[in-house]
Amino acid sequence: ATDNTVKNTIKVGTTAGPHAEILEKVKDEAEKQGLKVEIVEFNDFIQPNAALAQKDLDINVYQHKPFLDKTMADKQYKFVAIGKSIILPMGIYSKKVKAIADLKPGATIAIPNDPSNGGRALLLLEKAGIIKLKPGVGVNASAFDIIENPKKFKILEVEAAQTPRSLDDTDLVAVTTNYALPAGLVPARDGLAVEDSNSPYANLIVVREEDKNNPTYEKFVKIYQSEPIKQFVIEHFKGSILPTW
Amino acid sequence: MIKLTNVTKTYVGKNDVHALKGVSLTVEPGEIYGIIGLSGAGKSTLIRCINMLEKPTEGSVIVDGQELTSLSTDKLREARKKIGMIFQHFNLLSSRTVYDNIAFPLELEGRSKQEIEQTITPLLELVGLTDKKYHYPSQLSGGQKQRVGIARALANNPEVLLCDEATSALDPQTTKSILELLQDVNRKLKLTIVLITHEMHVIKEICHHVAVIENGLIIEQGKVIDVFTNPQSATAKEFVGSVISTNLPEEIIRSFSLSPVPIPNSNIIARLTFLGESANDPVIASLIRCFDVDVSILFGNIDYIQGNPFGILIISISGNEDSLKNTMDYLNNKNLKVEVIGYVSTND
Amino acid sequence: MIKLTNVTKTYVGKNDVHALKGVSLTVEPGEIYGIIGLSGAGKSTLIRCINMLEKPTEGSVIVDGQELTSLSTDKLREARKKIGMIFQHFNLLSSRTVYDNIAFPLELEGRSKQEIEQTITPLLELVGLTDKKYHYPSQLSGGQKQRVGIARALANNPEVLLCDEATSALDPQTTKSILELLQDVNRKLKLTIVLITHEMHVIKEICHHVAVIENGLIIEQGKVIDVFTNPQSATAKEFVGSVISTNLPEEIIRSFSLSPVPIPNSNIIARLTFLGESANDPVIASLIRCFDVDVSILFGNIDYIQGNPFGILIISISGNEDSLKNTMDYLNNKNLKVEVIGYVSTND
Amino acid sequence: MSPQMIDPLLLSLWQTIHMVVVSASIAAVLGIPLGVILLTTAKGHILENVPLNRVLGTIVNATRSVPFIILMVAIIPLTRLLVGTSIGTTAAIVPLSIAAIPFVGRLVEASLKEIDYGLIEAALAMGASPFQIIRKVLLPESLATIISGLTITTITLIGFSAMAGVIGGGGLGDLAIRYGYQRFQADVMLATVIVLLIMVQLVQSMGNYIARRVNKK
Amino acid sequence: MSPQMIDPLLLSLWQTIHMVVVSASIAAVLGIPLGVILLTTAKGHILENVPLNRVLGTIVNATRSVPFIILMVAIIPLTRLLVGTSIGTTAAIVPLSIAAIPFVGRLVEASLKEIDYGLIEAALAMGASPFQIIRKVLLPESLATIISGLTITTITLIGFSAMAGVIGGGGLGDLAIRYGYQRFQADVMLATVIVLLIMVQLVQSMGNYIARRVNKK
Ligand SMILES: Nc1ncnc2c1ncn2[C@@H]1O[C@H](COP(=O)(O)OP(=O)(O)OP(=O)(O)O)[C@@H](O)[C@H]1O
Ligand SMILES: Nc1ncnc2c1ncn2[C@@H]1O[C@H](COP(=O)(O)OP(=O)(O)OP(=O)(O)O)[C@@H](O)[C@H]1O
Ligand SMILES: [Mg+2]
Ligand SMILES: [Mg+2]
Repeated sequence: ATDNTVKNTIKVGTTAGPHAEILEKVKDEAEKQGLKVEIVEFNDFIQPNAALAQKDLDINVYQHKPFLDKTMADKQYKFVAIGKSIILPMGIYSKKVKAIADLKPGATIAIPNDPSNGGRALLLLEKAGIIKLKPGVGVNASAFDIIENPKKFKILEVEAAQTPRSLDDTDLVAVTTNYALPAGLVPARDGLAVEDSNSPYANLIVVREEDKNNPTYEKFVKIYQSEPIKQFVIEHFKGSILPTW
Repeated sequence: MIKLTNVTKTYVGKNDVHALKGVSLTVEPGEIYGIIGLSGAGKSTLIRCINMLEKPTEGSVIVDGQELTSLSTDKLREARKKIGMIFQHFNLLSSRTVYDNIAFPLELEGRSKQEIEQTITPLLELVGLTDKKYHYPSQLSGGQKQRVGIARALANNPEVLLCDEATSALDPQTTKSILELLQDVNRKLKLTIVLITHEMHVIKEICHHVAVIENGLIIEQGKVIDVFTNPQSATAKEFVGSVISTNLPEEIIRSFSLSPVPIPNSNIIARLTFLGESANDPVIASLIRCFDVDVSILFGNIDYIQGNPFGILIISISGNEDSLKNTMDYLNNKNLKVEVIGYVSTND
Repeated sequence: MIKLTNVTKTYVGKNDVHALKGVSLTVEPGEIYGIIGLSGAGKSTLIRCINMLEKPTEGSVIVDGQELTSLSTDKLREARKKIGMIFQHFNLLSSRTVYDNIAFPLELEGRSKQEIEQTITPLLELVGLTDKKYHYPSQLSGGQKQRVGIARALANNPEVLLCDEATSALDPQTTKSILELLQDVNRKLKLTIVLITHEMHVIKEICHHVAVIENGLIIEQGKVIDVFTNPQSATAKEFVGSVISTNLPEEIIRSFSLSPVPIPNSNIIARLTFLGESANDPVIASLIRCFDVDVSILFGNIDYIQGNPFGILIISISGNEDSLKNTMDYLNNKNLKVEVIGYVSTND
Repeated sequence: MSPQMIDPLLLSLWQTIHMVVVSASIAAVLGIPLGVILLTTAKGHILENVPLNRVLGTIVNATRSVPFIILMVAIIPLTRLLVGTSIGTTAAIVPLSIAAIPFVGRLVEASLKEIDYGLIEAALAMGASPFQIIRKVLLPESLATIISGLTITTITLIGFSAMAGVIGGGGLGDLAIRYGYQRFQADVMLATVIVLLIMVQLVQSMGNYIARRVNKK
Repeated sequence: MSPQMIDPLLLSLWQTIHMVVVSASIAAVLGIPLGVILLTTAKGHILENVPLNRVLGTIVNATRSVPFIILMVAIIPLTRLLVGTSIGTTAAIVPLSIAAIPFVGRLVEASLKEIDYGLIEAALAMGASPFQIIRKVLLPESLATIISGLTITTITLIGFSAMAGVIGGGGLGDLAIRYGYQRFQADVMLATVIVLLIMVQLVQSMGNYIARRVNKK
């Protein structure tokens, strides 16, 4: 049933990392305005959507549009985005080569093994011109969708947080910014290639479709997209994570 | 009470072991039935067939009118409650104290704490373990463990008691008190007892019937007094000999040069077997008085099998040919068994 | 060979158990030393102190000149290789066949396969387990397990053998052959044996010395023949009595009305104890011939303790007062022990 | 480590204790009977029932063969049914328990197998029912080993509970992963691991102590 | 399931077998001695050495208390040292082995504890050295239980190997997580879970068979 009454506690799901860090700030801010925010931090990115669909959550903030679309198509979830949050551009790094073109044949490339970031990484590699993907797979690409790999690069899928740790053992890695920063990689400085800020990967604030006009949630979005939060993001992440508002 | 018919038991393995090869056996109610046999003869297997711990390969086992081999599990359980067992290897629960081990069969029957205590206290006294009441089996000596096993088997007043070498780890004194206890419950409560032992004196002291098992077959059975006084099989003879010496000790035989036929001027070595009242007759005295012979006792054993005197004397008789002949005639006419073992030259 | 001085052993627990309270004991090389005592007396504890399986709480244990209580682990291990042990509870390795269990001590010494086979084959024969060679302990009867334990203890020719009730699970025949085996190695190889048993006939047959232990203390020790013919403590008397009956069976006593003092027209009931050569004398014959008395043997036991005849006769002597007196005088002057048990009226 | 990490650390500690204690208890309560049934329904045993034994064995194997994350997700409907939600610490208890039950079952089965069959025979000879044998012979006789098994299970659960983060369960392991691993805050990682180690040591010592106390062999 | 998933499935199967077989073997080879040392250095045992026992116990507990993911990351230097890389199937074997060794150690310790001390005494009385006792008494006598323990370990490793995906180890569990779970391809999930189940069943049956064969009790 649609619940348009004004609540004073909401449950927000997110994943570990910058999303959670920002939400903690949002939570403090919301408290000042009389809205209690309970953060549920997942160590996984399937469950926040599943939990939202099952009404264990009210809102989640952790995914970008391509992933949301794919999930809604796969699982018939009825979600809508009621706001944008941040962009976490993905970059390509290496300790072995100065440019992607310098890669030797048979080199090893580590990419994140989750569908959303893995796809992004593969698209970046395709854009760099070293592999070719099956036409039309887009952001859902997986290592099995590579149709051309002339230099026989070995694509190794590892956990997203593992990618920066794999720098020593591979020739090239694709790292999302949330993991690059704490590992001491600065996209602007170290990246051999970085997604641009008008990428489709802006993260979204997502609710169930029936709740799209819920005033409490609108209030939450407003707090999220406030000036103090923006300042926090810019300062805390030194420009590698970009607010979208 | 117990009737085994043609029971066979084969342990299947790389080489099958035929532990029982067709044993039939009847134990009357209130009887103490002894089973003896060499190590590995099949005694434990046999007794374990009586309460179906070992399912016979073939044959029928009837206890208290019930054929056990075909009983349902539930019925078998009920039947077993009336059959106590003392195990060769004790099988005590290591997690229970002496007291609780003995309480075990009573607990199984759901007796109250108080009832249990009332039953066990005198039993502990009987087996001499009152001061070890709260000890665990690992803190007991071998004989103490065996006594716990005995008390446990008696705790719930079974109708049949199976004892697998129940006293073999016990010293003679304790054995004696346990045997008296068994005899007592046998008399008072008409408890039927099947008793495996290799100690013939146990058989001698309390059993009514005895069976000798060899190689999975019963080779001899009968009343204890009959088997003791007149054993048929070689095994039975050896067993009886182990407790009632009927032969001249080898030491003596070696020191003589026995001749199987009479030689001039020789003493007769003879074995006299007395039974019942005749054992109390002054036979030797009469011999010496009536005939002009000297008699010396080389070896003697007068024993009592469940109250019946039973004697063996091996004597050496010396005298002139005539008096010897008269003596032998006299002896042969008396109510006793006379065997001439041999002749020894008096020059010896 | 073995010298225990003031050995005490206390099992610490909620209630401390003082299993040994100061035991001193010397076993000469090549001797067979028997230890008897009631169940729980401390026999197993004592024998386990000899090879340090139980570290004495106090006291010294010297074996073959070495003080074991203070030996380093390595040295103790070497010392133990020369001390074989037969356990009361067998302690066979369940994962090894009969053959491999016996081979175990040889393997420990690093003998070759061939050597092992040569040692074991005759041993298997001796303990009668050749056909069970490849069986596992779980497939053996109790006595068969014990025989494996015996063979294992003998396999590496130890200098000292500790036997904790080594024959208690065996039938008399097997016991006899095992005892002969022990006696044999004792004689041939000068093996020193300490032997716990509660079967007095084992002591009687093969031991040279015997100690009686009661409540953690040695209450009597000496040559077997001395303890048997002249036991001091009540326990020793009972033990001796269990194998050599020196008392009138209760059945008889009950059937008489024994008077402790002479009454007119009564028979004398007397116990004669013969020792050594006197046992072969025709005493009874002489009595009857020389004095006008009738003698009947109520109870007799002439036995041989390691080849020495040792006899007990309980006789009833009847005759007129004079001849009775003469008889008693005669007897008292002979080289034997005479005790008058009592007097029975001839009207009985 | 920044002082503001103390609160999350304490919260996580509490979450871990909550998850582990509850799921270990549930695993014990259900896993011990499972182990008993696995043993006693085997061929030749006191409750011989080969089909049941097979079926149970297969279910146990199935549960043990599914990777924990998949198990956690696969049973979400059950979790919701049981605790009303599929996320959070309480929800994590359900998959943790379900993973631990067959594990305990197998450990208990292995312990019970070690009991001398002579003891079971003695009870059978006294006419004990299978249930009495289980309660009065099997369980008491192997109590010490079962307690060792539960100790192993509890410690395994402490490790497993780190994965509760997948469904937002929190806990020390998850804290270590989220901060130490994903945010590269080595100090937090170290702190949580030390707390975890202390927990494990405590559990192990307690387990050893109890096992030694109940062992009368 | 789309036919193009067959190849990944076979590859993953191979990866799982590779990881599990190698790490289970390593865990057995190192875990059994560990268990033996844990037991025999305890107070009153044949190699009593309480300090060593404490230290080893603590190391074992430490290893077991660290969540597997953290362990995997924490030992990256060691992994690199041993196999030259910290990612991929071969690299996954190192943390899997290191997690399994103390697990096997504890299981073996528990099995050995069950041996009747009388057997050890018998060997001591024959002058056996501690090493001989271990080799000729402890291990043979508890062989059946140790094999049950290794079965449990192997199956636990099959489950754990799903986490090898974190460092790119691949394997069936990871396939199930990434395709079945994360990409919602239920068919892939089902297929991998079935293959996993078959594997577990095979391991369990084989373990049971061997344990029964070597048990002479
Ligand atoms: N581990 C132990 N803890 C406590 N008490 C013990 C322990 N072992 C033995 N005892 C006690 O020490 C005493 C002597 O035991 P021991 O085994 O030496 O007797 P034993 O003479 O060999 O008896 P048996 O003929 O019955 O074997 C007994 O009372 C026994 O209960
Ligand atoms: N489980 C088994 N598998 C194979 N053979 C067995 C098994 N149990 C017993 N046997 C064999 O069966 C025969 C009879 O054994 P049983 O235990 O009945 O002997 P016993 O007469 O009780 O001997 P003891 O006096 O030594 O106890 C023996 O030869 C023994 O080796
Ligand atoms: Mg037997
Ligand atoms: Mg003893």
